[in-house]
Amino acid sequence: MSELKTGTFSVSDLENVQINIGSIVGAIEKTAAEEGEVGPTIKPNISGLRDWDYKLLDRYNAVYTPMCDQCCYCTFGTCDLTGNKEGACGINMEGHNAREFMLRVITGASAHSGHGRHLLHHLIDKYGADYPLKVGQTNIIAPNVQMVTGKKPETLGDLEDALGYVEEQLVQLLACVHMGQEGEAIDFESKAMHGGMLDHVGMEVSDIAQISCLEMPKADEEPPLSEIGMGTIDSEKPVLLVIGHNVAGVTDIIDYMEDNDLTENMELCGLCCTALDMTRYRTEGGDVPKAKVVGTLAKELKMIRSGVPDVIVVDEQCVRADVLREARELMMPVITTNDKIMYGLPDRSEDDVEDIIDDLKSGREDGALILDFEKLGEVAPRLTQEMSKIRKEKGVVSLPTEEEFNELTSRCVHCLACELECPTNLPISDAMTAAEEGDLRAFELLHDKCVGCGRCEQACPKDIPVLNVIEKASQKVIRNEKGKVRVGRGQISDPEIREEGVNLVMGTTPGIIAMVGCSNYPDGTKDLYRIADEMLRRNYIVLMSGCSAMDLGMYQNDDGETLYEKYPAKFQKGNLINVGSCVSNSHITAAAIKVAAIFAQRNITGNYEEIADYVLNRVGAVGVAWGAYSQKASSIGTGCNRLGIPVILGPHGSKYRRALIGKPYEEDKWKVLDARNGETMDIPAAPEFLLTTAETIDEMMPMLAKNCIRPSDNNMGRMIKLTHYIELSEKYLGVLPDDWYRFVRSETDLPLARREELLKKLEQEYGWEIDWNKKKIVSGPTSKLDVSAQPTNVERLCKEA
Amino acid sequence: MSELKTGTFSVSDLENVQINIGSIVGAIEKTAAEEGEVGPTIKPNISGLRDWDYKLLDRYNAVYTPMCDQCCYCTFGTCDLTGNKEGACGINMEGHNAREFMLRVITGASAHSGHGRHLLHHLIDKYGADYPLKVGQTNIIAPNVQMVTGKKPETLGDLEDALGYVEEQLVQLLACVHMGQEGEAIDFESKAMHGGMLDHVGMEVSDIAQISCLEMPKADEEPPLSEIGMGTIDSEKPVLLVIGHNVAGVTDIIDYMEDNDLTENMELCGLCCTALDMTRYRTEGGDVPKAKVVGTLAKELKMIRSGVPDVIVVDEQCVRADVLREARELMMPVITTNDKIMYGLPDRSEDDVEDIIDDLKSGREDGALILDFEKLGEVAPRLTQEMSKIRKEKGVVSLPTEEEFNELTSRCVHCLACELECPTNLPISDAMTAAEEGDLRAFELLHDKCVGCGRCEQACPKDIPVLNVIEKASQKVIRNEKGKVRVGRGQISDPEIREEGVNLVMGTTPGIIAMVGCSNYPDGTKDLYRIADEMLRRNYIVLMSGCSAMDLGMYQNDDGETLYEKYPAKFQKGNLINVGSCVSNSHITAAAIKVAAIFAQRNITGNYEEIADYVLNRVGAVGVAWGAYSQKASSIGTGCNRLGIPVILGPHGSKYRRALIGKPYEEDKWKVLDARNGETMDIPAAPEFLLTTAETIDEMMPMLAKNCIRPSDNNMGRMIKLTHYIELSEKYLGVLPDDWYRFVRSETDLPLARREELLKKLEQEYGWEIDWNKKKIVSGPTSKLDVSAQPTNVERLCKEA
Amino acid sequence: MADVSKNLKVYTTYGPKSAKGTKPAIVAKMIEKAKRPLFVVGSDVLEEKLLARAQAIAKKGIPVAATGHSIKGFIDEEEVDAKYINIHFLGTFLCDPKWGGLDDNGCYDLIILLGHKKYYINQVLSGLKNFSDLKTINIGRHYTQNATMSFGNTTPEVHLEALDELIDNL
Amino acid sequence: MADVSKNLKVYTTYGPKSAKGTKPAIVAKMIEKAKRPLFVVGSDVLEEKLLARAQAIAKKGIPVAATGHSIKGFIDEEEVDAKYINIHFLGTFLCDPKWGGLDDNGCYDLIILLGHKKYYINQVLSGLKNFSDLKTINIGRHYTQNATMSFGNTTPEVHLEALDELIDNL
Repeated sequence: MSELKTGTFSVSDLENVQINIGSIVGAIEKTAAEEGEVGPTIKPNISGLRDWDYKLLDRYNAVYTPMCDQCCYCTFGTCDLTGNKEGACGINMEGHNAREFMLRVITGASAHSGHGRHLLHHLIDKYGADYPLKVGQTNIIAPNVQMVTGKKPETLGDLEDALGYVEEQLVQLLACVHMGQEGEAIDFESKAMHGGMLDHVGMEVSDIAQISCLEMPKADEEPPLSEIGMGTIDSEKPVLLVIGHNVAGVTDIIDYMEDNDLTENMELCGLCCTALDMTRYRTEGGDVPKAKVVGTLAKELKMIRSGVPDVIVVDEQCVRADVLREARELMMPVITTNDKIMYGLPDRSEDDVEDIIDDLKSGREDGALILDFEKLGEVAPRLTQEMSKIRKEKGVVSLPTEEEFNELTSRCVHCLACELECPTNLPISDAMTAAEEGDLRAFELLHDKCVGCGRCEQACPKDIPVLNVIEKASQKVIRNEKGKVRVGRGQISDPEIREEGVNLVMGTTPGIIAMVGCSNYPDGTKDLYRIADEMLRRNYIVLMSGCSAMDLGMYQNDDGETLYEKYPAKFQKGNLINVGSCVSNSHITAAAIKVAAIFAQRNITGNYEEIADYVLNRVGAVGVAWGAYSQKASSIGTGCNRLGIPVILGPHGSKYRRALIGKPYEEDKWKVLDARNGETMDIPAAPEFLLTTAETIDEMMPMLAKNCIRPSDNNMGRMIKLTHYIELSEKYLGVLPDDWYRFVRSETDLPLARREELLKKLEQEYGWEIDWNKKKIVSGPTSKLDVSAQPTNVERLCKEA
Repeated sequence: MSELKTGTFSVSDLENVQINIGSIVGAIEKTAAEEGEVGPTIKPNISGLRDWDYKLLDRYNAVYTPMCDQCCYCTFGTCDLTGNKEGACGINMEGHNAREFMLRVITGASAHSGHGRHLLHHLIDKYGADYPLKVGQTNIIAPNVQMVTGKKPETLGDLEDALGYVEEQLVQLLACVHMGQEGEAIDFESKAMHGGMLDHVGMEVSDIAQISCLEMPKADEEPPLSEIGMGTIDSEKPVLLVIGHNVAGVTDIIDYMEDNDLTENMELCGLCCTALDMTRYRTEGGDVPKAKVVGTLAKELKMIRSGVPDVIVVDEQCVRADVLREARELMMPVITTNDKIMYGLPDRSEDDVEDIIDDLKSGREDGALILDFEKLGEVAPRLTQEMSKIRKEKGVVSLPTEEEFNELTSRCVHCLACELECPTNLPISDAMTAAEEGDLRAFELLHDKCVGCGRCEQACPKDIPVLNVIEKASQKVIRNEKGKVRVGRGQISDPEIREEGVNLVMGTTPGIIAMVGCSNYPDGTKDLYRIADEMLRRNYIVLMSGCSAMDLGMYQNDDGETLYEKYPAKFQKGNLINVGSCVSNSHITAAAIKVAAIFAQRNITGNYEEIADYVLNRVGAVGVAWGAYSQKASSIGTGCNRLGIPVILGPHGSKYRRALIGKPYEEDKWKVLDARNGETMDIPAAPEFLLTTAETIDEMMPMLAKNCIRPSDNNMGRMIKLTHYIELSEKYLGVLPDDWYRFVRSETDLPLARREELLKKLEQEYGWEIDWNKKKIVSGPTSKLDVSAQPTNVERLCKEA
Repeated sequence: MADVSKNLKVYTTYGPKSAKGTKPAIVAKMIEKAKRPLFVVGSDVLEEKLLARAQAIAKKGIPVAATGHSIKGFIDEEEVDAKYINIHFLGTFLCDPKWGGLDDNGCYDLIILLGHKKYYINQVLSGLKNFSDLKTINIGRHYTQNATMSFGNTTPEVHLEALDELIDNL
Repeated sequence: MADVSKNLKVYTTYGPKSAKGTKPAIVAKMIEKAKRPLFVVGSDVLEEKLLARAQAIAKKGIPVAATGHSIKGFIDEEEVDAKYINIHFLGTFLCDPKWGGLDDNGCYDLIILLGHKKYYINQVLSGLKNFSDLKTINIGRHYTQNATMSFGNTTPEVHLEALDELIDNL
């Protein structure tokens, strides 16, 4: 085959030439021109959206809380940077922490887009590059991809272009982590924002690829429910446990089980997002999920230690590094299926199925690496059947007996080492004391609060397997861990956006609360339930994803109902949506982008800045990563931030090292332009941060309501939002908030039922002038009510700037 | 324009269709099939070369020396891993350190390939994608690219395919850094190897792109010499200083200066690899370099503090983070030119040249970001002219006066804080004492040993600007810092390989010593001179690159000659070569690959394992990164390691956290197969490590000779190598090495001059049986001499395995 | 006398700089000497016995920044000047010399902390340690490396005793 | 008496575990008690005054691992059992229970270190601390966190005095 070189060819010259079209498709420039209007930033490079970032960072300052005072990147070091000192390369504490934060963001983004690349290779192999993307009722198949890369993907193959861009940019950013690159914190911040944006493109690619190929629900308004919880697993049956985030290989297991009538004879259950995605597999149209969800990362060690699984299959991300070591103790073979996690196991991908099964069931090998999914599909379920028999025969036990339990609790010397080592400083010592006295309630409480990390055991000078003690004590609770989680639905459809968009933008739907992130909650999983229930009752739209979506399904109200059963699942006020797994988080930003596209008719193609500006000023959405934990959570959050969506983290989130916090007392920072004429408008400080932490759910409740306020609210919307802010503050903090009056532009913004009382306060406490006859505010507010104003932070978008 | 989708098209159907050929070229699969033989690993993914890595790691064990006992990646942490404890995610100290090492490797690889991507975009923009690659007399334009990706690039555009692969893989590796990915250290090690291999592809792309377009020397056997040293800069003229690694923008400055007859009126000088590459620009064919080299990173702060530069232009990599802060103090405007380093400066790329110059010379702005190189080309030299006048008028002074100097040295309270903070623990306090007494020699000595990091100043409780004191005291020495460095020549040509390959493989040229890496020497720069001179006199080929290449040129012998002047520059025994800048390191691995390709006629295309196996067993090369420092050095070294080239680091290199060290006492590890028949052969422990450190040059000398020994040496080669090993050990350690006898297979392996003496030792000390009549060894040796044996570690390469 | 100045063991470290161990009497003296002290309480202060002590300290005339939802414990208290603020915001503002304080009367010069999650307050203090010159004293139950001074790790009983001693000395 | 057990200040830290400060007399006792001590010297030991002490210690019958090029200082000494080895190799082998020692007589149980670059030996010790149970004592002039025990940071004079005291006690 000869090669085409650059040049001008007439097609007739190309007789008898075979062009390998398959590999060309991705390379043909689908110039955005075809798509109509085009924005100025197609595939922006690192500096492409720096102006926008600087606007955000000018108002929302980077606040650093280092996790370590030293830098150990290069061999000039370690350098002590305490007190913002400079290290050997001249970097100071601010710069280094900004860099560290960026590194964590791009690590998260790489996890998602690396996952996407793996999945895409696999799906293109299986379905072909021209397999059409199908994500439900929408004209905007991939809002993030289109906004960032300027291209509309239509086939699997089209997604390669977007991933190629993401990969190129991520490498540019990783290059910046090198010694002697960026010197100023603010430019590391802009780079972190860039990484966050890329993350949403990578996530979107991953999720729409699998939605399209794997018959997952497609913008389904009522996807089925799936069982969740350790209590739902029938341990009498052979149990196959899968752990991770990449469902590619698991689909082969499901198919094999169905083809061989194994579905009823064994349990297939999963931890983390692979579990969520398993339940999405072939449930398009409402089919029953093919597997059960055990729970989140926090259940990994607990589930293994329970001794219930007979075989473990892992893929990638959020898989404990000690799975093999732990499973070995309990005779559970481990199969690794992805080159990101290989555990040093022998590669059996090319070997005979019988040989593999034989080596594993005989115990000659602890586990195997199988990169061939068809082989995996057969080996895993068959091995599970075999191991179940063997393990039952051998009487493999895991948790301590009653007797051992008593010995263990009395062995505790109450040195508190476990508590000080525990990420959450849980009162283990007191629970030991109580248990010794026969009271297991303290341990049952710990079971929920415990993130299952096992550091307590590493710290214990008496070698007490603390986690086993907790789990043993909580057997009753665990047996009742039976909940429901709604299967992930993917995107929000165009009709839904069309209907609900106006309410969101005008503020009559008070806001969107998106609960994402990991299960590293400061005070147990029930808090999620409290947040969601409170906000749903107040008609907020609540979006869930990933670990949060799972944990929310673990709690039942007094009627035995989970919130998924209690609330409907449309994109509509008072509805509760599970978008899906970790990579489905892209649909949350996508929803905001689609509001701009569909409701406001903004061009999104290559038009990041305008859309982010729109979202920041008009879409009342707040992200919550209450159990913030992994690097992915930092990249998801940062991607939201660049798009103008504020995010609240739980207290552990302070360990991301940096927040983005505004200063309401800096008056000059709270201004926007009116796009109609370029005039400056005062706005209240909302959102008052892009990334911050809260200590408790009670503290966060009013923060949620307050930070759904946007400059563009009409008076009905502002009134509703302010009402919730005031009510939540009074309910959870017991006080009227200090700054409630700052959100009042006119008397119509005031909560209807309390208008008179609040007008009085405005007069007496804040010196505003009130016309009591008309019950109107005469003077006082700093921001004006002008429903037709078009708030923007971007000068070029103003008509007469 | 309509889109071509996947499918089969007959060309005649495509009437009236315009195909955008330009963007297709890169995508057309140049299947390696066309290139003749193809190896099994075209574009290997993470697990693609795992078997090979495991072979290496089985013999060369990963040895961890953590820089920190904690992990602070995620918000479950910080976790204390001391004593190989497990953290919250289950990772232990080994796993975490392997991960940390891998992260540093891919950071280095990203710096190089990110640099390559930037450069390639720029050069394609300027020269077109079909611009032919020209690297000198060779049929293998890009050995690393061809070996790894299975493709032979011929044009600039072809390089994009290789970079795309590198970027995809680097993102896969960064994904593995995420919490909950790889759990076992050994697989992180294999991933690190992968990153190192990718690095050499990325470097090669970068360097051959610039060699081709920028008229750099092309495998030149005698490139010109360039001036080097702070003493060569005429500070009376306006001085423009460039810092970094990416010469793209600087070429525009050079062109502008020439076009406007500024060359004689001002000094253009550079620090780090940008400086080296400046001297390569348009010196193809022997032209005089267009600029001077100041020196390495270690000179950055010193050069700025000297007050000599009038304007500073920075690009990327190894640029101190405090350049802007330091330059501000001395009224030197700073221009950033690359989005990897922007220092928070306003983007003036779109602004008028006059406005930019005006804002900078008036001091209204400290600096500017200019991403438009044409504009940069004009602004930088013009501004330099202006600033020179202004700064002279204002009498900007930098270093302390005599009086201030005396005050400063007497202010010292000798608390030793500076010494303990100094990366090298230099005796600053004693030098202060001596200086107080009028003796500056101690400071002059420090000036060479000091890496110019400035940590001493951060530590000083008395706020003494220690570095200024050192520099002031060393003015006499600095004025004499005038050396020569040979301009980087790029690749080794095919004819050179053809001629010298046989000597190298048979061992009659005792070995290649490749001195790479940064200027973080444990005992000053002169050590480099000592190594090179010693090995050159012994007929080793010495290859230099990057910072080492520069520092070597700073030393003159008693005749006032640098080694570059003393030794010729062919690829031939006893020759001294500078391949070029940091990215030119790829030519060192390329030389080894080419020996396999040209001398041994091995197919290299997609054939990594076989080539690495060849190099490990037959090519006696040792890398030295004596000043190991940046993350790039770790990736360069690791890329060498995977290819079977051992690397020795200076003591600071221990802070890379891990070494790869063999255990000579584990006898079963020192065996290879004979490819002729698959039989096992005993080999001596050489190379006995892939990565280790040495404390001093004296210690390293015999290590160099010993680790050039290869199983394939014929008896002449072995004799020569052993002679050097023994001589160097006796010369530098004073002893006959303990293990010299292990390298003896027959009496012909013994150094000729000492055969009898050594035979006696073999008999008396080691119990070997000697036939004294024939002066032959009868029994004793563990490895056999068989010159036609074909040592290999790869079973499949054996004829009858 | 409750000796809370011992057991400064850290389970992980931020770097070489660590809070000094301190005693109730010393803390009392420092508060006396401070011009603008601020008592920053977290939600864990709502535990009954701790709350009583916190209220008592507040009643000595030290303004209270009630973080988390701790303000609930101070609403109906006479003589207590307490305001809600998010601790991460507070940490940010405290590094800003332009901040007017909770009452617009200017910056604080001494921060006393009680009732916070250890890992959380240690992070907030990491910011203050690195980016301000503010003196911070944690009188909570766990040693926090990033404060200027801190009580050591203690049992709840010893801790309450120490707080009582502090109150007596104010 | 030279008090080298003070000034354990670290300028950067590896983590919460740190070498105990120690005194010459204690070191002497530990060497006495050890079954297989090994005296590991680095190239800085070649400085004249230090070398004299190192030789004196070696002559007390402790086998010497001479790292760097320090072997030069022990070649012609009687009663000294010194062998060259690279310190990074030595650190590796010491973590391997299968290693036979420099003389094939088995593993060591106590490592005494002198004359190394601080940053380098601290790294090697980091490996031993994390991956072996070996006791290590640095009697060099700088406090090294990663040893089991270490002299503190001292002046050269005090350091020599301490070494003399150690020799006297052996």
